[in-house]
Amino acid sequence: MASVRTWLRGACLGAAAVALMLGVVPAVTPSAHAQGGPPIKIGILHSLSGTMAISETTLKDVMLMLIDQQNKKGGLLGRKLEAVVVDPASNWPLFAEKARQLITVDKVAVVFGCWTSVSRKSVLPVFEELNSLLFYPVQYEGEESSKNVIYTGAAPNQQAIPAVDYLAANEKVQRWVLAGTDYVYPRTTNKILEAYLKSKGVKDEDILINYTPFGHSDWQNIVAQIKKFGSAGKKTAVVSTINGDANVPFYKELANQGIKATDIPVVAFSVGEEELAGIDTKPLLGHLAAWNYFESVNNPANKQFIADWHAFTKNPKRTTNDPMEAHYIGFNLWVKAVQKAGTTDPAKVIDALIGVVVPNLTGGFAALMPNHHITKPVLIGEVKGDGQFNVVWQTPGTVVANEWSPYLEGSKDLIADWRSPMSCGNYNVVLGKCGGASK
Amino acid sequence: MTRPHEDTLLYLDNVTVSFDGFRALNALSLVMERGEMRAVIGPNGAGKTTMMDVITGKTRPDEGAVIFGRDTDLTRLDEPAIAALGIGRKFQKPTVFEPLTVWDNFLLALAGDRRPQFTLWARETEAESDRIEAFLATTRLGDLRHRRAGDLSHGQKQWLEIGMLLAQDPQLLLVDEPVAGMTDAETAQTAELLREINRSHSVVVVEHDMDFVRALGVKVTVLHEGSVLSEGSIDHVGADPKVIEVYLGR
Amino acid sequence: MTFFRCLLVLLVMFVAPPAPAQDDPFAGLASGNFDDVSAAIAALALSGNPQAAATIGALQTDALFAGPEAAVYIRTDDGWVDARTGQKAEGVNEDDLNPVRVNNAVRRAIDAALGSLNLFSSSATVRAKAAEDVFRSRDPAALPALARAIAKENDAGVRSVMVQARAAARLADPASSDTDKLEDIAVIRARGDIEALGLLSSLHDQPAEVATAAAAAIASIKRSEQLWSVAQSVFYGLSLGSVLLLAAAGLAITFGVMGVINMAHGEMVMLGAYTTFVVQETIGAHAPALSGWSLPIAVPLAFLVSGAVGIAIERGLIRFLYGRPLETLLATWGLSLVLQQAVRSLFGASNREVSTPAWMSGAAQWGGLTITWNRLTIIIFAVMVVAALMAALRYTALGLRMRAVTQNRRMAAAMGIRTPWIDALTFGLGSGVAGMAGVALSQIDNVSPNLGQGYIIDSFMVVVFGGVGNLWGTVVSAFTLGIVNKFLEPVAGAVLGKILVLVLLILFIQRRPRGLFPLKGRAVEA
Amino acid sequence: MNRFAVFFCVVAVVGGAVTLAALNLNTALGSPWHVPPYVVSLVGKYLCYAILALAVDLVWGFGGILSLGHAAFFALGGYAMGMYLMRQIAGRGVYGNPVLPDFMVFLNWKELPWYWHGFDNPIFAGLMVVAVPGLLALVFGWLAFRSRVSGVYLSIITQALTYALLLAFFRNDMGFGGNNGLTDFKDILSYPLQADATRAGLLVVTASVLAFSLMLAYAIVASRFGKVLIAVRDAESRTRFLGYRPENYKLFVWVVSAIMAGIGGALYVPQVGIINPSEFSPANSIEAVIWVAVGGRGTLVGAVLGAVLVSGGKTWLTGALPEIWLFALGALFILVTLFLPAGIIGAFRRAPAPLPAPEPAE
Repeated sequence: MASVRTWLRGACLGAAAVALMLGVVPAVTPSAHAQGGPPIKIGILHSLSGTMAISETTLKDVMLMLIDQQNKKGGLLGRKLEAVVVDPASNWPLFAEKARQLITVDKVAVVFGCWTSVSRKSVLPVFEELNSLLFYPVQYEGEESSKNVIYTGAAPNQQAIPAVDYLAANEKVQRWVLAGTDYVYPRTTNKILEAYLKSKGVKDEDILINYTPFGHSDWQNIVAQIKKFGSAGKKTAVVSTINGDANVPFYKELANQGIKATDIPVVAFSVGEEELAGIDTKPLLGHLAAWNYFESVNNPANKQFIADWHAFTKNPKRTTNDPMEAHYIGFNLWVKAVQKAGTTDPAKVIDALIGVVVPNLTGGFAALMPNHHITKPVLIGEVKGDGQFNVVWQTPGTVVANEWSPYLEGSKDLIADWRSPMSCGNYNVVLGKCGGASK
Repeated sequence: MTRPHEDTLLYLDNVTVSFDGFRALNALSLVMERGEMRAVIGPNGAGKTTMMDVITGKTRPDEGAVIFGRDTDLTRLDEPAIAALGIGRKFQKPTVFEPLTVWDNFLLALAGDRRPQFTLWARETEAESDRIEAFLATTRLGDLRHRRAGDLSHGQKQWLEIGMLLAQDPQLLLVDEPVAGMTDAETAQTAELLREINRSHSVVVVEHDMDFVRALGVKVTVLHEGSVLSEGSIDHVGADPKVIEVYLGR
Repeated sequence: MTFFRCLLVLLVMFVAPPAPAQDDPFAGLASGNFDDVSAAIAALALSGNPQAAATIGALQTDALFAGPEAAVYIRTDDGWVDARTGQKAEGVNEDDLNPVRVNNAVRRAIDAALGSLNLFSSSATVRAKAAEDVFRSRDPAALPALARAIAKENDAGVRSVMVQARAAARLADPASSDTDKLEDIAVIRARGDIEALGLLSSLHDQPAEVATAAAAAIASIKRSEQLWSVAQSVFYGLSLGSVLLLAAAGLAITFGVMGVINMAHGEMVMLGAYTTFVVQETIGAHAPALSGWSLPIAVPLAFLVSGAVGIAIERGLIRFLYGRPLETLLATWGLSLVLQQAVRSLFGASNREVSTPAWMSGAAQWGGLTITWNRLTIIIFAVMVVAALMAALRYTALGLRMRAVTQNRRMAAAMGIRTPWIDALTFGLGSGVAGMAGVALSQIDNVSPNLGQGYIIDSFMVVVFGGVGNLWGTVVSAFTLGIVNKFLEPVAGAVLGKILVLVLLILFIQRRPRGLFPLKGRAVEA
Repeated sequence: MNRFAVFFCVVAVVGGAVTLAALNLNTALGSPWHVPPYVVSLVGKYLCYAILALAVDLVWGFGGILSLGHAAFFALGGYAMGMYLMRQIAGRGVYGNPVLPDFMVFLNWKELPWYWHGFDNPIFAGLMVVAVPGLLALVFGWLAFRSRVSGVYLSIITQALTYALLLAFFRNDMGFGGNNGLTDFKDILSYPLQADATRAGLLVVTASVLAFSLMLAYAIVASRFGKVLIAVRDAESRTRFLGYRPENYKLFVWVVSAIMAGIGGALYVPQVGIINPSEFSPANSIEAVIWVAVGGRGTLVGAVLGAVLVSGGKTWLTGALPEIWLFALGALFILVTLFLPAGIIGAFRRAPAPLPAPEPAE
């Protein structure tokens, strides 16, 4: 009973807070409804230099394209949209500084940005303090739900677990190498996968976990080790959470040591069209990737998107990838929510966002759930000779994100629900209160 | 290890140094008395500077011993420890502390506590100022006391360095080519200065300039290929056929 | 053709249950379902249809398309061909067609279907590869074909692979006799590589005698594997060392000999890699026949490009900063930012693909040693570059002048050597060598604007560890660091291994402050 | 570097910080005099960089030790502070664990590693801010200076040091949060970090520490110790023949500088809200050297000026010219070294007195 009472109290407080905000905010932004007002500013917080520029520059470009398209459609609420681009230079404290600058100096209505988890963690307190809104487009480790962040990338259960299921069912894999870069996303994903595989009866000796530093470029021993691990007489697969720069040398080594997908398939969660652009994929035929979008998806909306992208960048070879689709979805979600709320005020848009549904590029729909994550289909693709992926399997419908993994001890009792009255990112269903695990 | 006799200040015993097979010093032995001034001459590569390096601890010999005073083996000590024993050295190229003033150069050279925990808190004392004034007078740099040492002329730097050597108050001074690049007048003054110093200190002078050595009028050691070729008065060594061959024969 | 028929008949006896689309395997191919496609491939192989080989071959090269009403077409250079009839198909609208997609299961079915046929190919390499495929698939169905192929085979090498394949297939066949199996285990044991280990480990439910023999064979292979692994680690170490050496060789000139702390050295390497990319693209566009040669062509060009940029840097920047090594460090750091951003603006931020020519792909097995061709090529290339560099310094007039200038600038000038030009050329030489390193690195690493950043710290470590000013020191140091790293890695892990190497390096510099091979003599001491 | 410049700088730093803080707290949002909190935390960050720059100038400008790894001490101080702030979260993390930081909870750590104990106590944490960089500097410096590692060799091994620490802190097994580092801090000494007053307070504290460091550094270099240090910088072997032990002088100033950098890092963390291994990256250390070079090596005040100007320029350029700002920054470094060899302060000196080149690699 106590827990119910606490819940009620929390709910009341939450409702009161929302009411308070509703009461206060219009006074601050009286012109929100005015037609043809000054342009609506949109912050773009992606690294254009430094180590992450390689991935993030494209996302800046796709945002510019989406804003441009919206302006051609007449803008939003009768106002033009205006992009404010800054370069946080792959420097995590600079992300926080730039976020604060965008929100307080440039007064942007919303920010689209970040790639790495650490950059998101760095800006998170800023967005929460200033009650602003961030759309985060990259697949990540989960274990987070903030009121001020909309996660349009996949949580582990929207990418990793279906991929493992696919390999176990279709390739009869019994032995698993979990290879990753030593940072939080691979660590968490591998923790979840390890727990998941063990729950499916995989033994300890059939799981090999290996971590390498960022930008690891000499993969000779590790690939040889994988080969050796795969020679124990059981079908073996590699689940790779190797990050960014390290992938090219990894795949080159795989190709050279002759590890074929028909022998030891590698399924990757961080390798998309953009990464493959740096590799000759002919020796890698059949290695896999799990994403929520592939450029090769055959669908009118996607064809249109690709055509627009090529026209916008004036480069018919520019690839598209999963985080770009995430920004596409995120941007449309935001536009729809702003139209619904009739204002760009983040506090109201955040409330309006939940439940908004927009089409994705794979022929389905993305809905923003109360946990601030979106529903996504999971696609498994095999590498083709031309650097694209061939979709070989797809979840029948879309998957809802488990922002808190049920396979982790600390988070198995947590849920997030940003609707009032609960309005909590880490609600403990056992204790019945907001604010963390039961210990 | 035996010392030749009681008054010996410095005794190099059979010292050998080689660099990559090249013997810079070859079983060099040399004895110096307390209060003596000795000129060391020799052609390029004879081992003069290496000898100084060995005495001051910069280079460790492969073989042999260097005994200072009663029974201190210098080869076991490093430069600051040797300096603390009372051996001062002036380099061939004048090296003074260029960004510091003349005054500060003397201040750093003055005998005293060299440890950081002292210098961190040290204030200039009356006694120190007096002594610096005295050295300024000796080296005729009084008017330049507040100038940066780097702004001095070549000869002034040489004197400053010799003055700093005196300020250290060493028992033995090693002076490497003190008159290189000096005018004749400056050379004469320097010879005068060295003789004056020799009244209270033992001195080793390494020099090329024969006139200067003659002007000093002291015992001369001629080095050749890392060993002593000849020793004696300037006239004695000047008449030595081996010396003539080495200096003139090629 | 009779062999082919026989084989197909035999396959019928062993192959898995018939697929639903057996009546018309082509319809199965057009079904869009991977299981049906796999079944259709097997069925097509059995059907004796003369179009079977062409169709399966087209599937392998992504040239098979499915149209409406289960039509199946092959795309050829002269247009569309109906897969069923082999006739030219008219009026095919490409928009109606979908490629027949392939996944790993289909790929295995293709390999199995084509593999057995190729046992009788006229080319020895194709036969060997086919035998290897059978060895991997361990398919008992291939046994009769193998038996005939072995009987017919004249090439001893191919024959031994076929024997191994037969052993693998017989071991997987519950019908084989124990005597055969014991003999087979001996064959596999003799093969002794990682595939053999995998095969032996996968044997289950064998008679006691066979199981014992298998266990003994596994133990024996593992023992020899352990011995080989030392050699393998040495190879890995040499390979890593050669990469370090390439990256550091240019620096050994600019930093080691000239004393210029060039923080933009990594960018010279990057320029070399991008030159390789441009060369490859140009050749691909204008002279596709030469595309296998793009790397050798890129080597001198990369040398020239990076060398020219190096000379420009020396003339435009560094010559004003001689005698101020730390200012040089700062200015070249600024320069490296500019160069990175310039390349990013020019080529985009993402990776560029530099493909590996066929002669550098794959690996050779030598006893228990796997030697990848690209790594071996890079080792040889590194040694050649350094040898050429040493020869250039020692025997050419330019080298003589360079040494003269670095040893005694004033004297060299007095002798009529134009020292400013020698400085520029020396710097250009070091930069050019870095550019050549870039060609090699494009084969194993990302070609991105950040490429150089990853090597700059390692390069300085190598030069300093070896002893500044000593090219031999750099060589020894690069290979030492490479090998130490590769022996530490399996024990301590990749990250800890690298940290350990760094800590050892710091401690080593304390012991020997001038590196492995310090320059001695009074000139240095003064 | 004279008394007046230092005095002026101290007054400017402290006075400026107090004014900013006062304008931030005591003016209304719409007032033209209002200083937004964004500026307060930005200036606070610059001043932390200035402390690091000062530390670099002390060893490089006066001791001739070019450290390409000083950011390591900065980051270590930052981590010590970060660990304290992490322990302060206590139970308010997303998992509500009363002891373990969030990153340990989701990596399934069961208990706090031993080296995290004590950091809940601000005094202990403060001690560690000083002790960890200080001890590392002591051990490293004792080894390096005793064996007379100098010049580029020393620069390269300082770089190796910070690179090794970078790799080590990236490892999740180390228990410092891996790549994500430590973040999501709530409060410091029970003051909420997101409050304007706390920010303003931190700014004033940082300014005071910078002022104190500046005065301390000035006191050191103006003493007889400082003269010996300059002598060591320009003619190390000469000082040995005078009987000084350069290694002891270098070691002292090296440790002082490391501690200074550590304190700078400790103040930096609560103001930017995150500490992670990229602070160890060699590029950061090089950037600190560049601040000093731009401002003027061996001038103390120049280091402060350089840090603030270059960081300020970076803030402005990354916003104003996001696509090409690296060109501008790179060009700035090149132009400064070519045309202002003695830095900005040096350019304003009466007589051009470029620093003599240090001894060639010994």
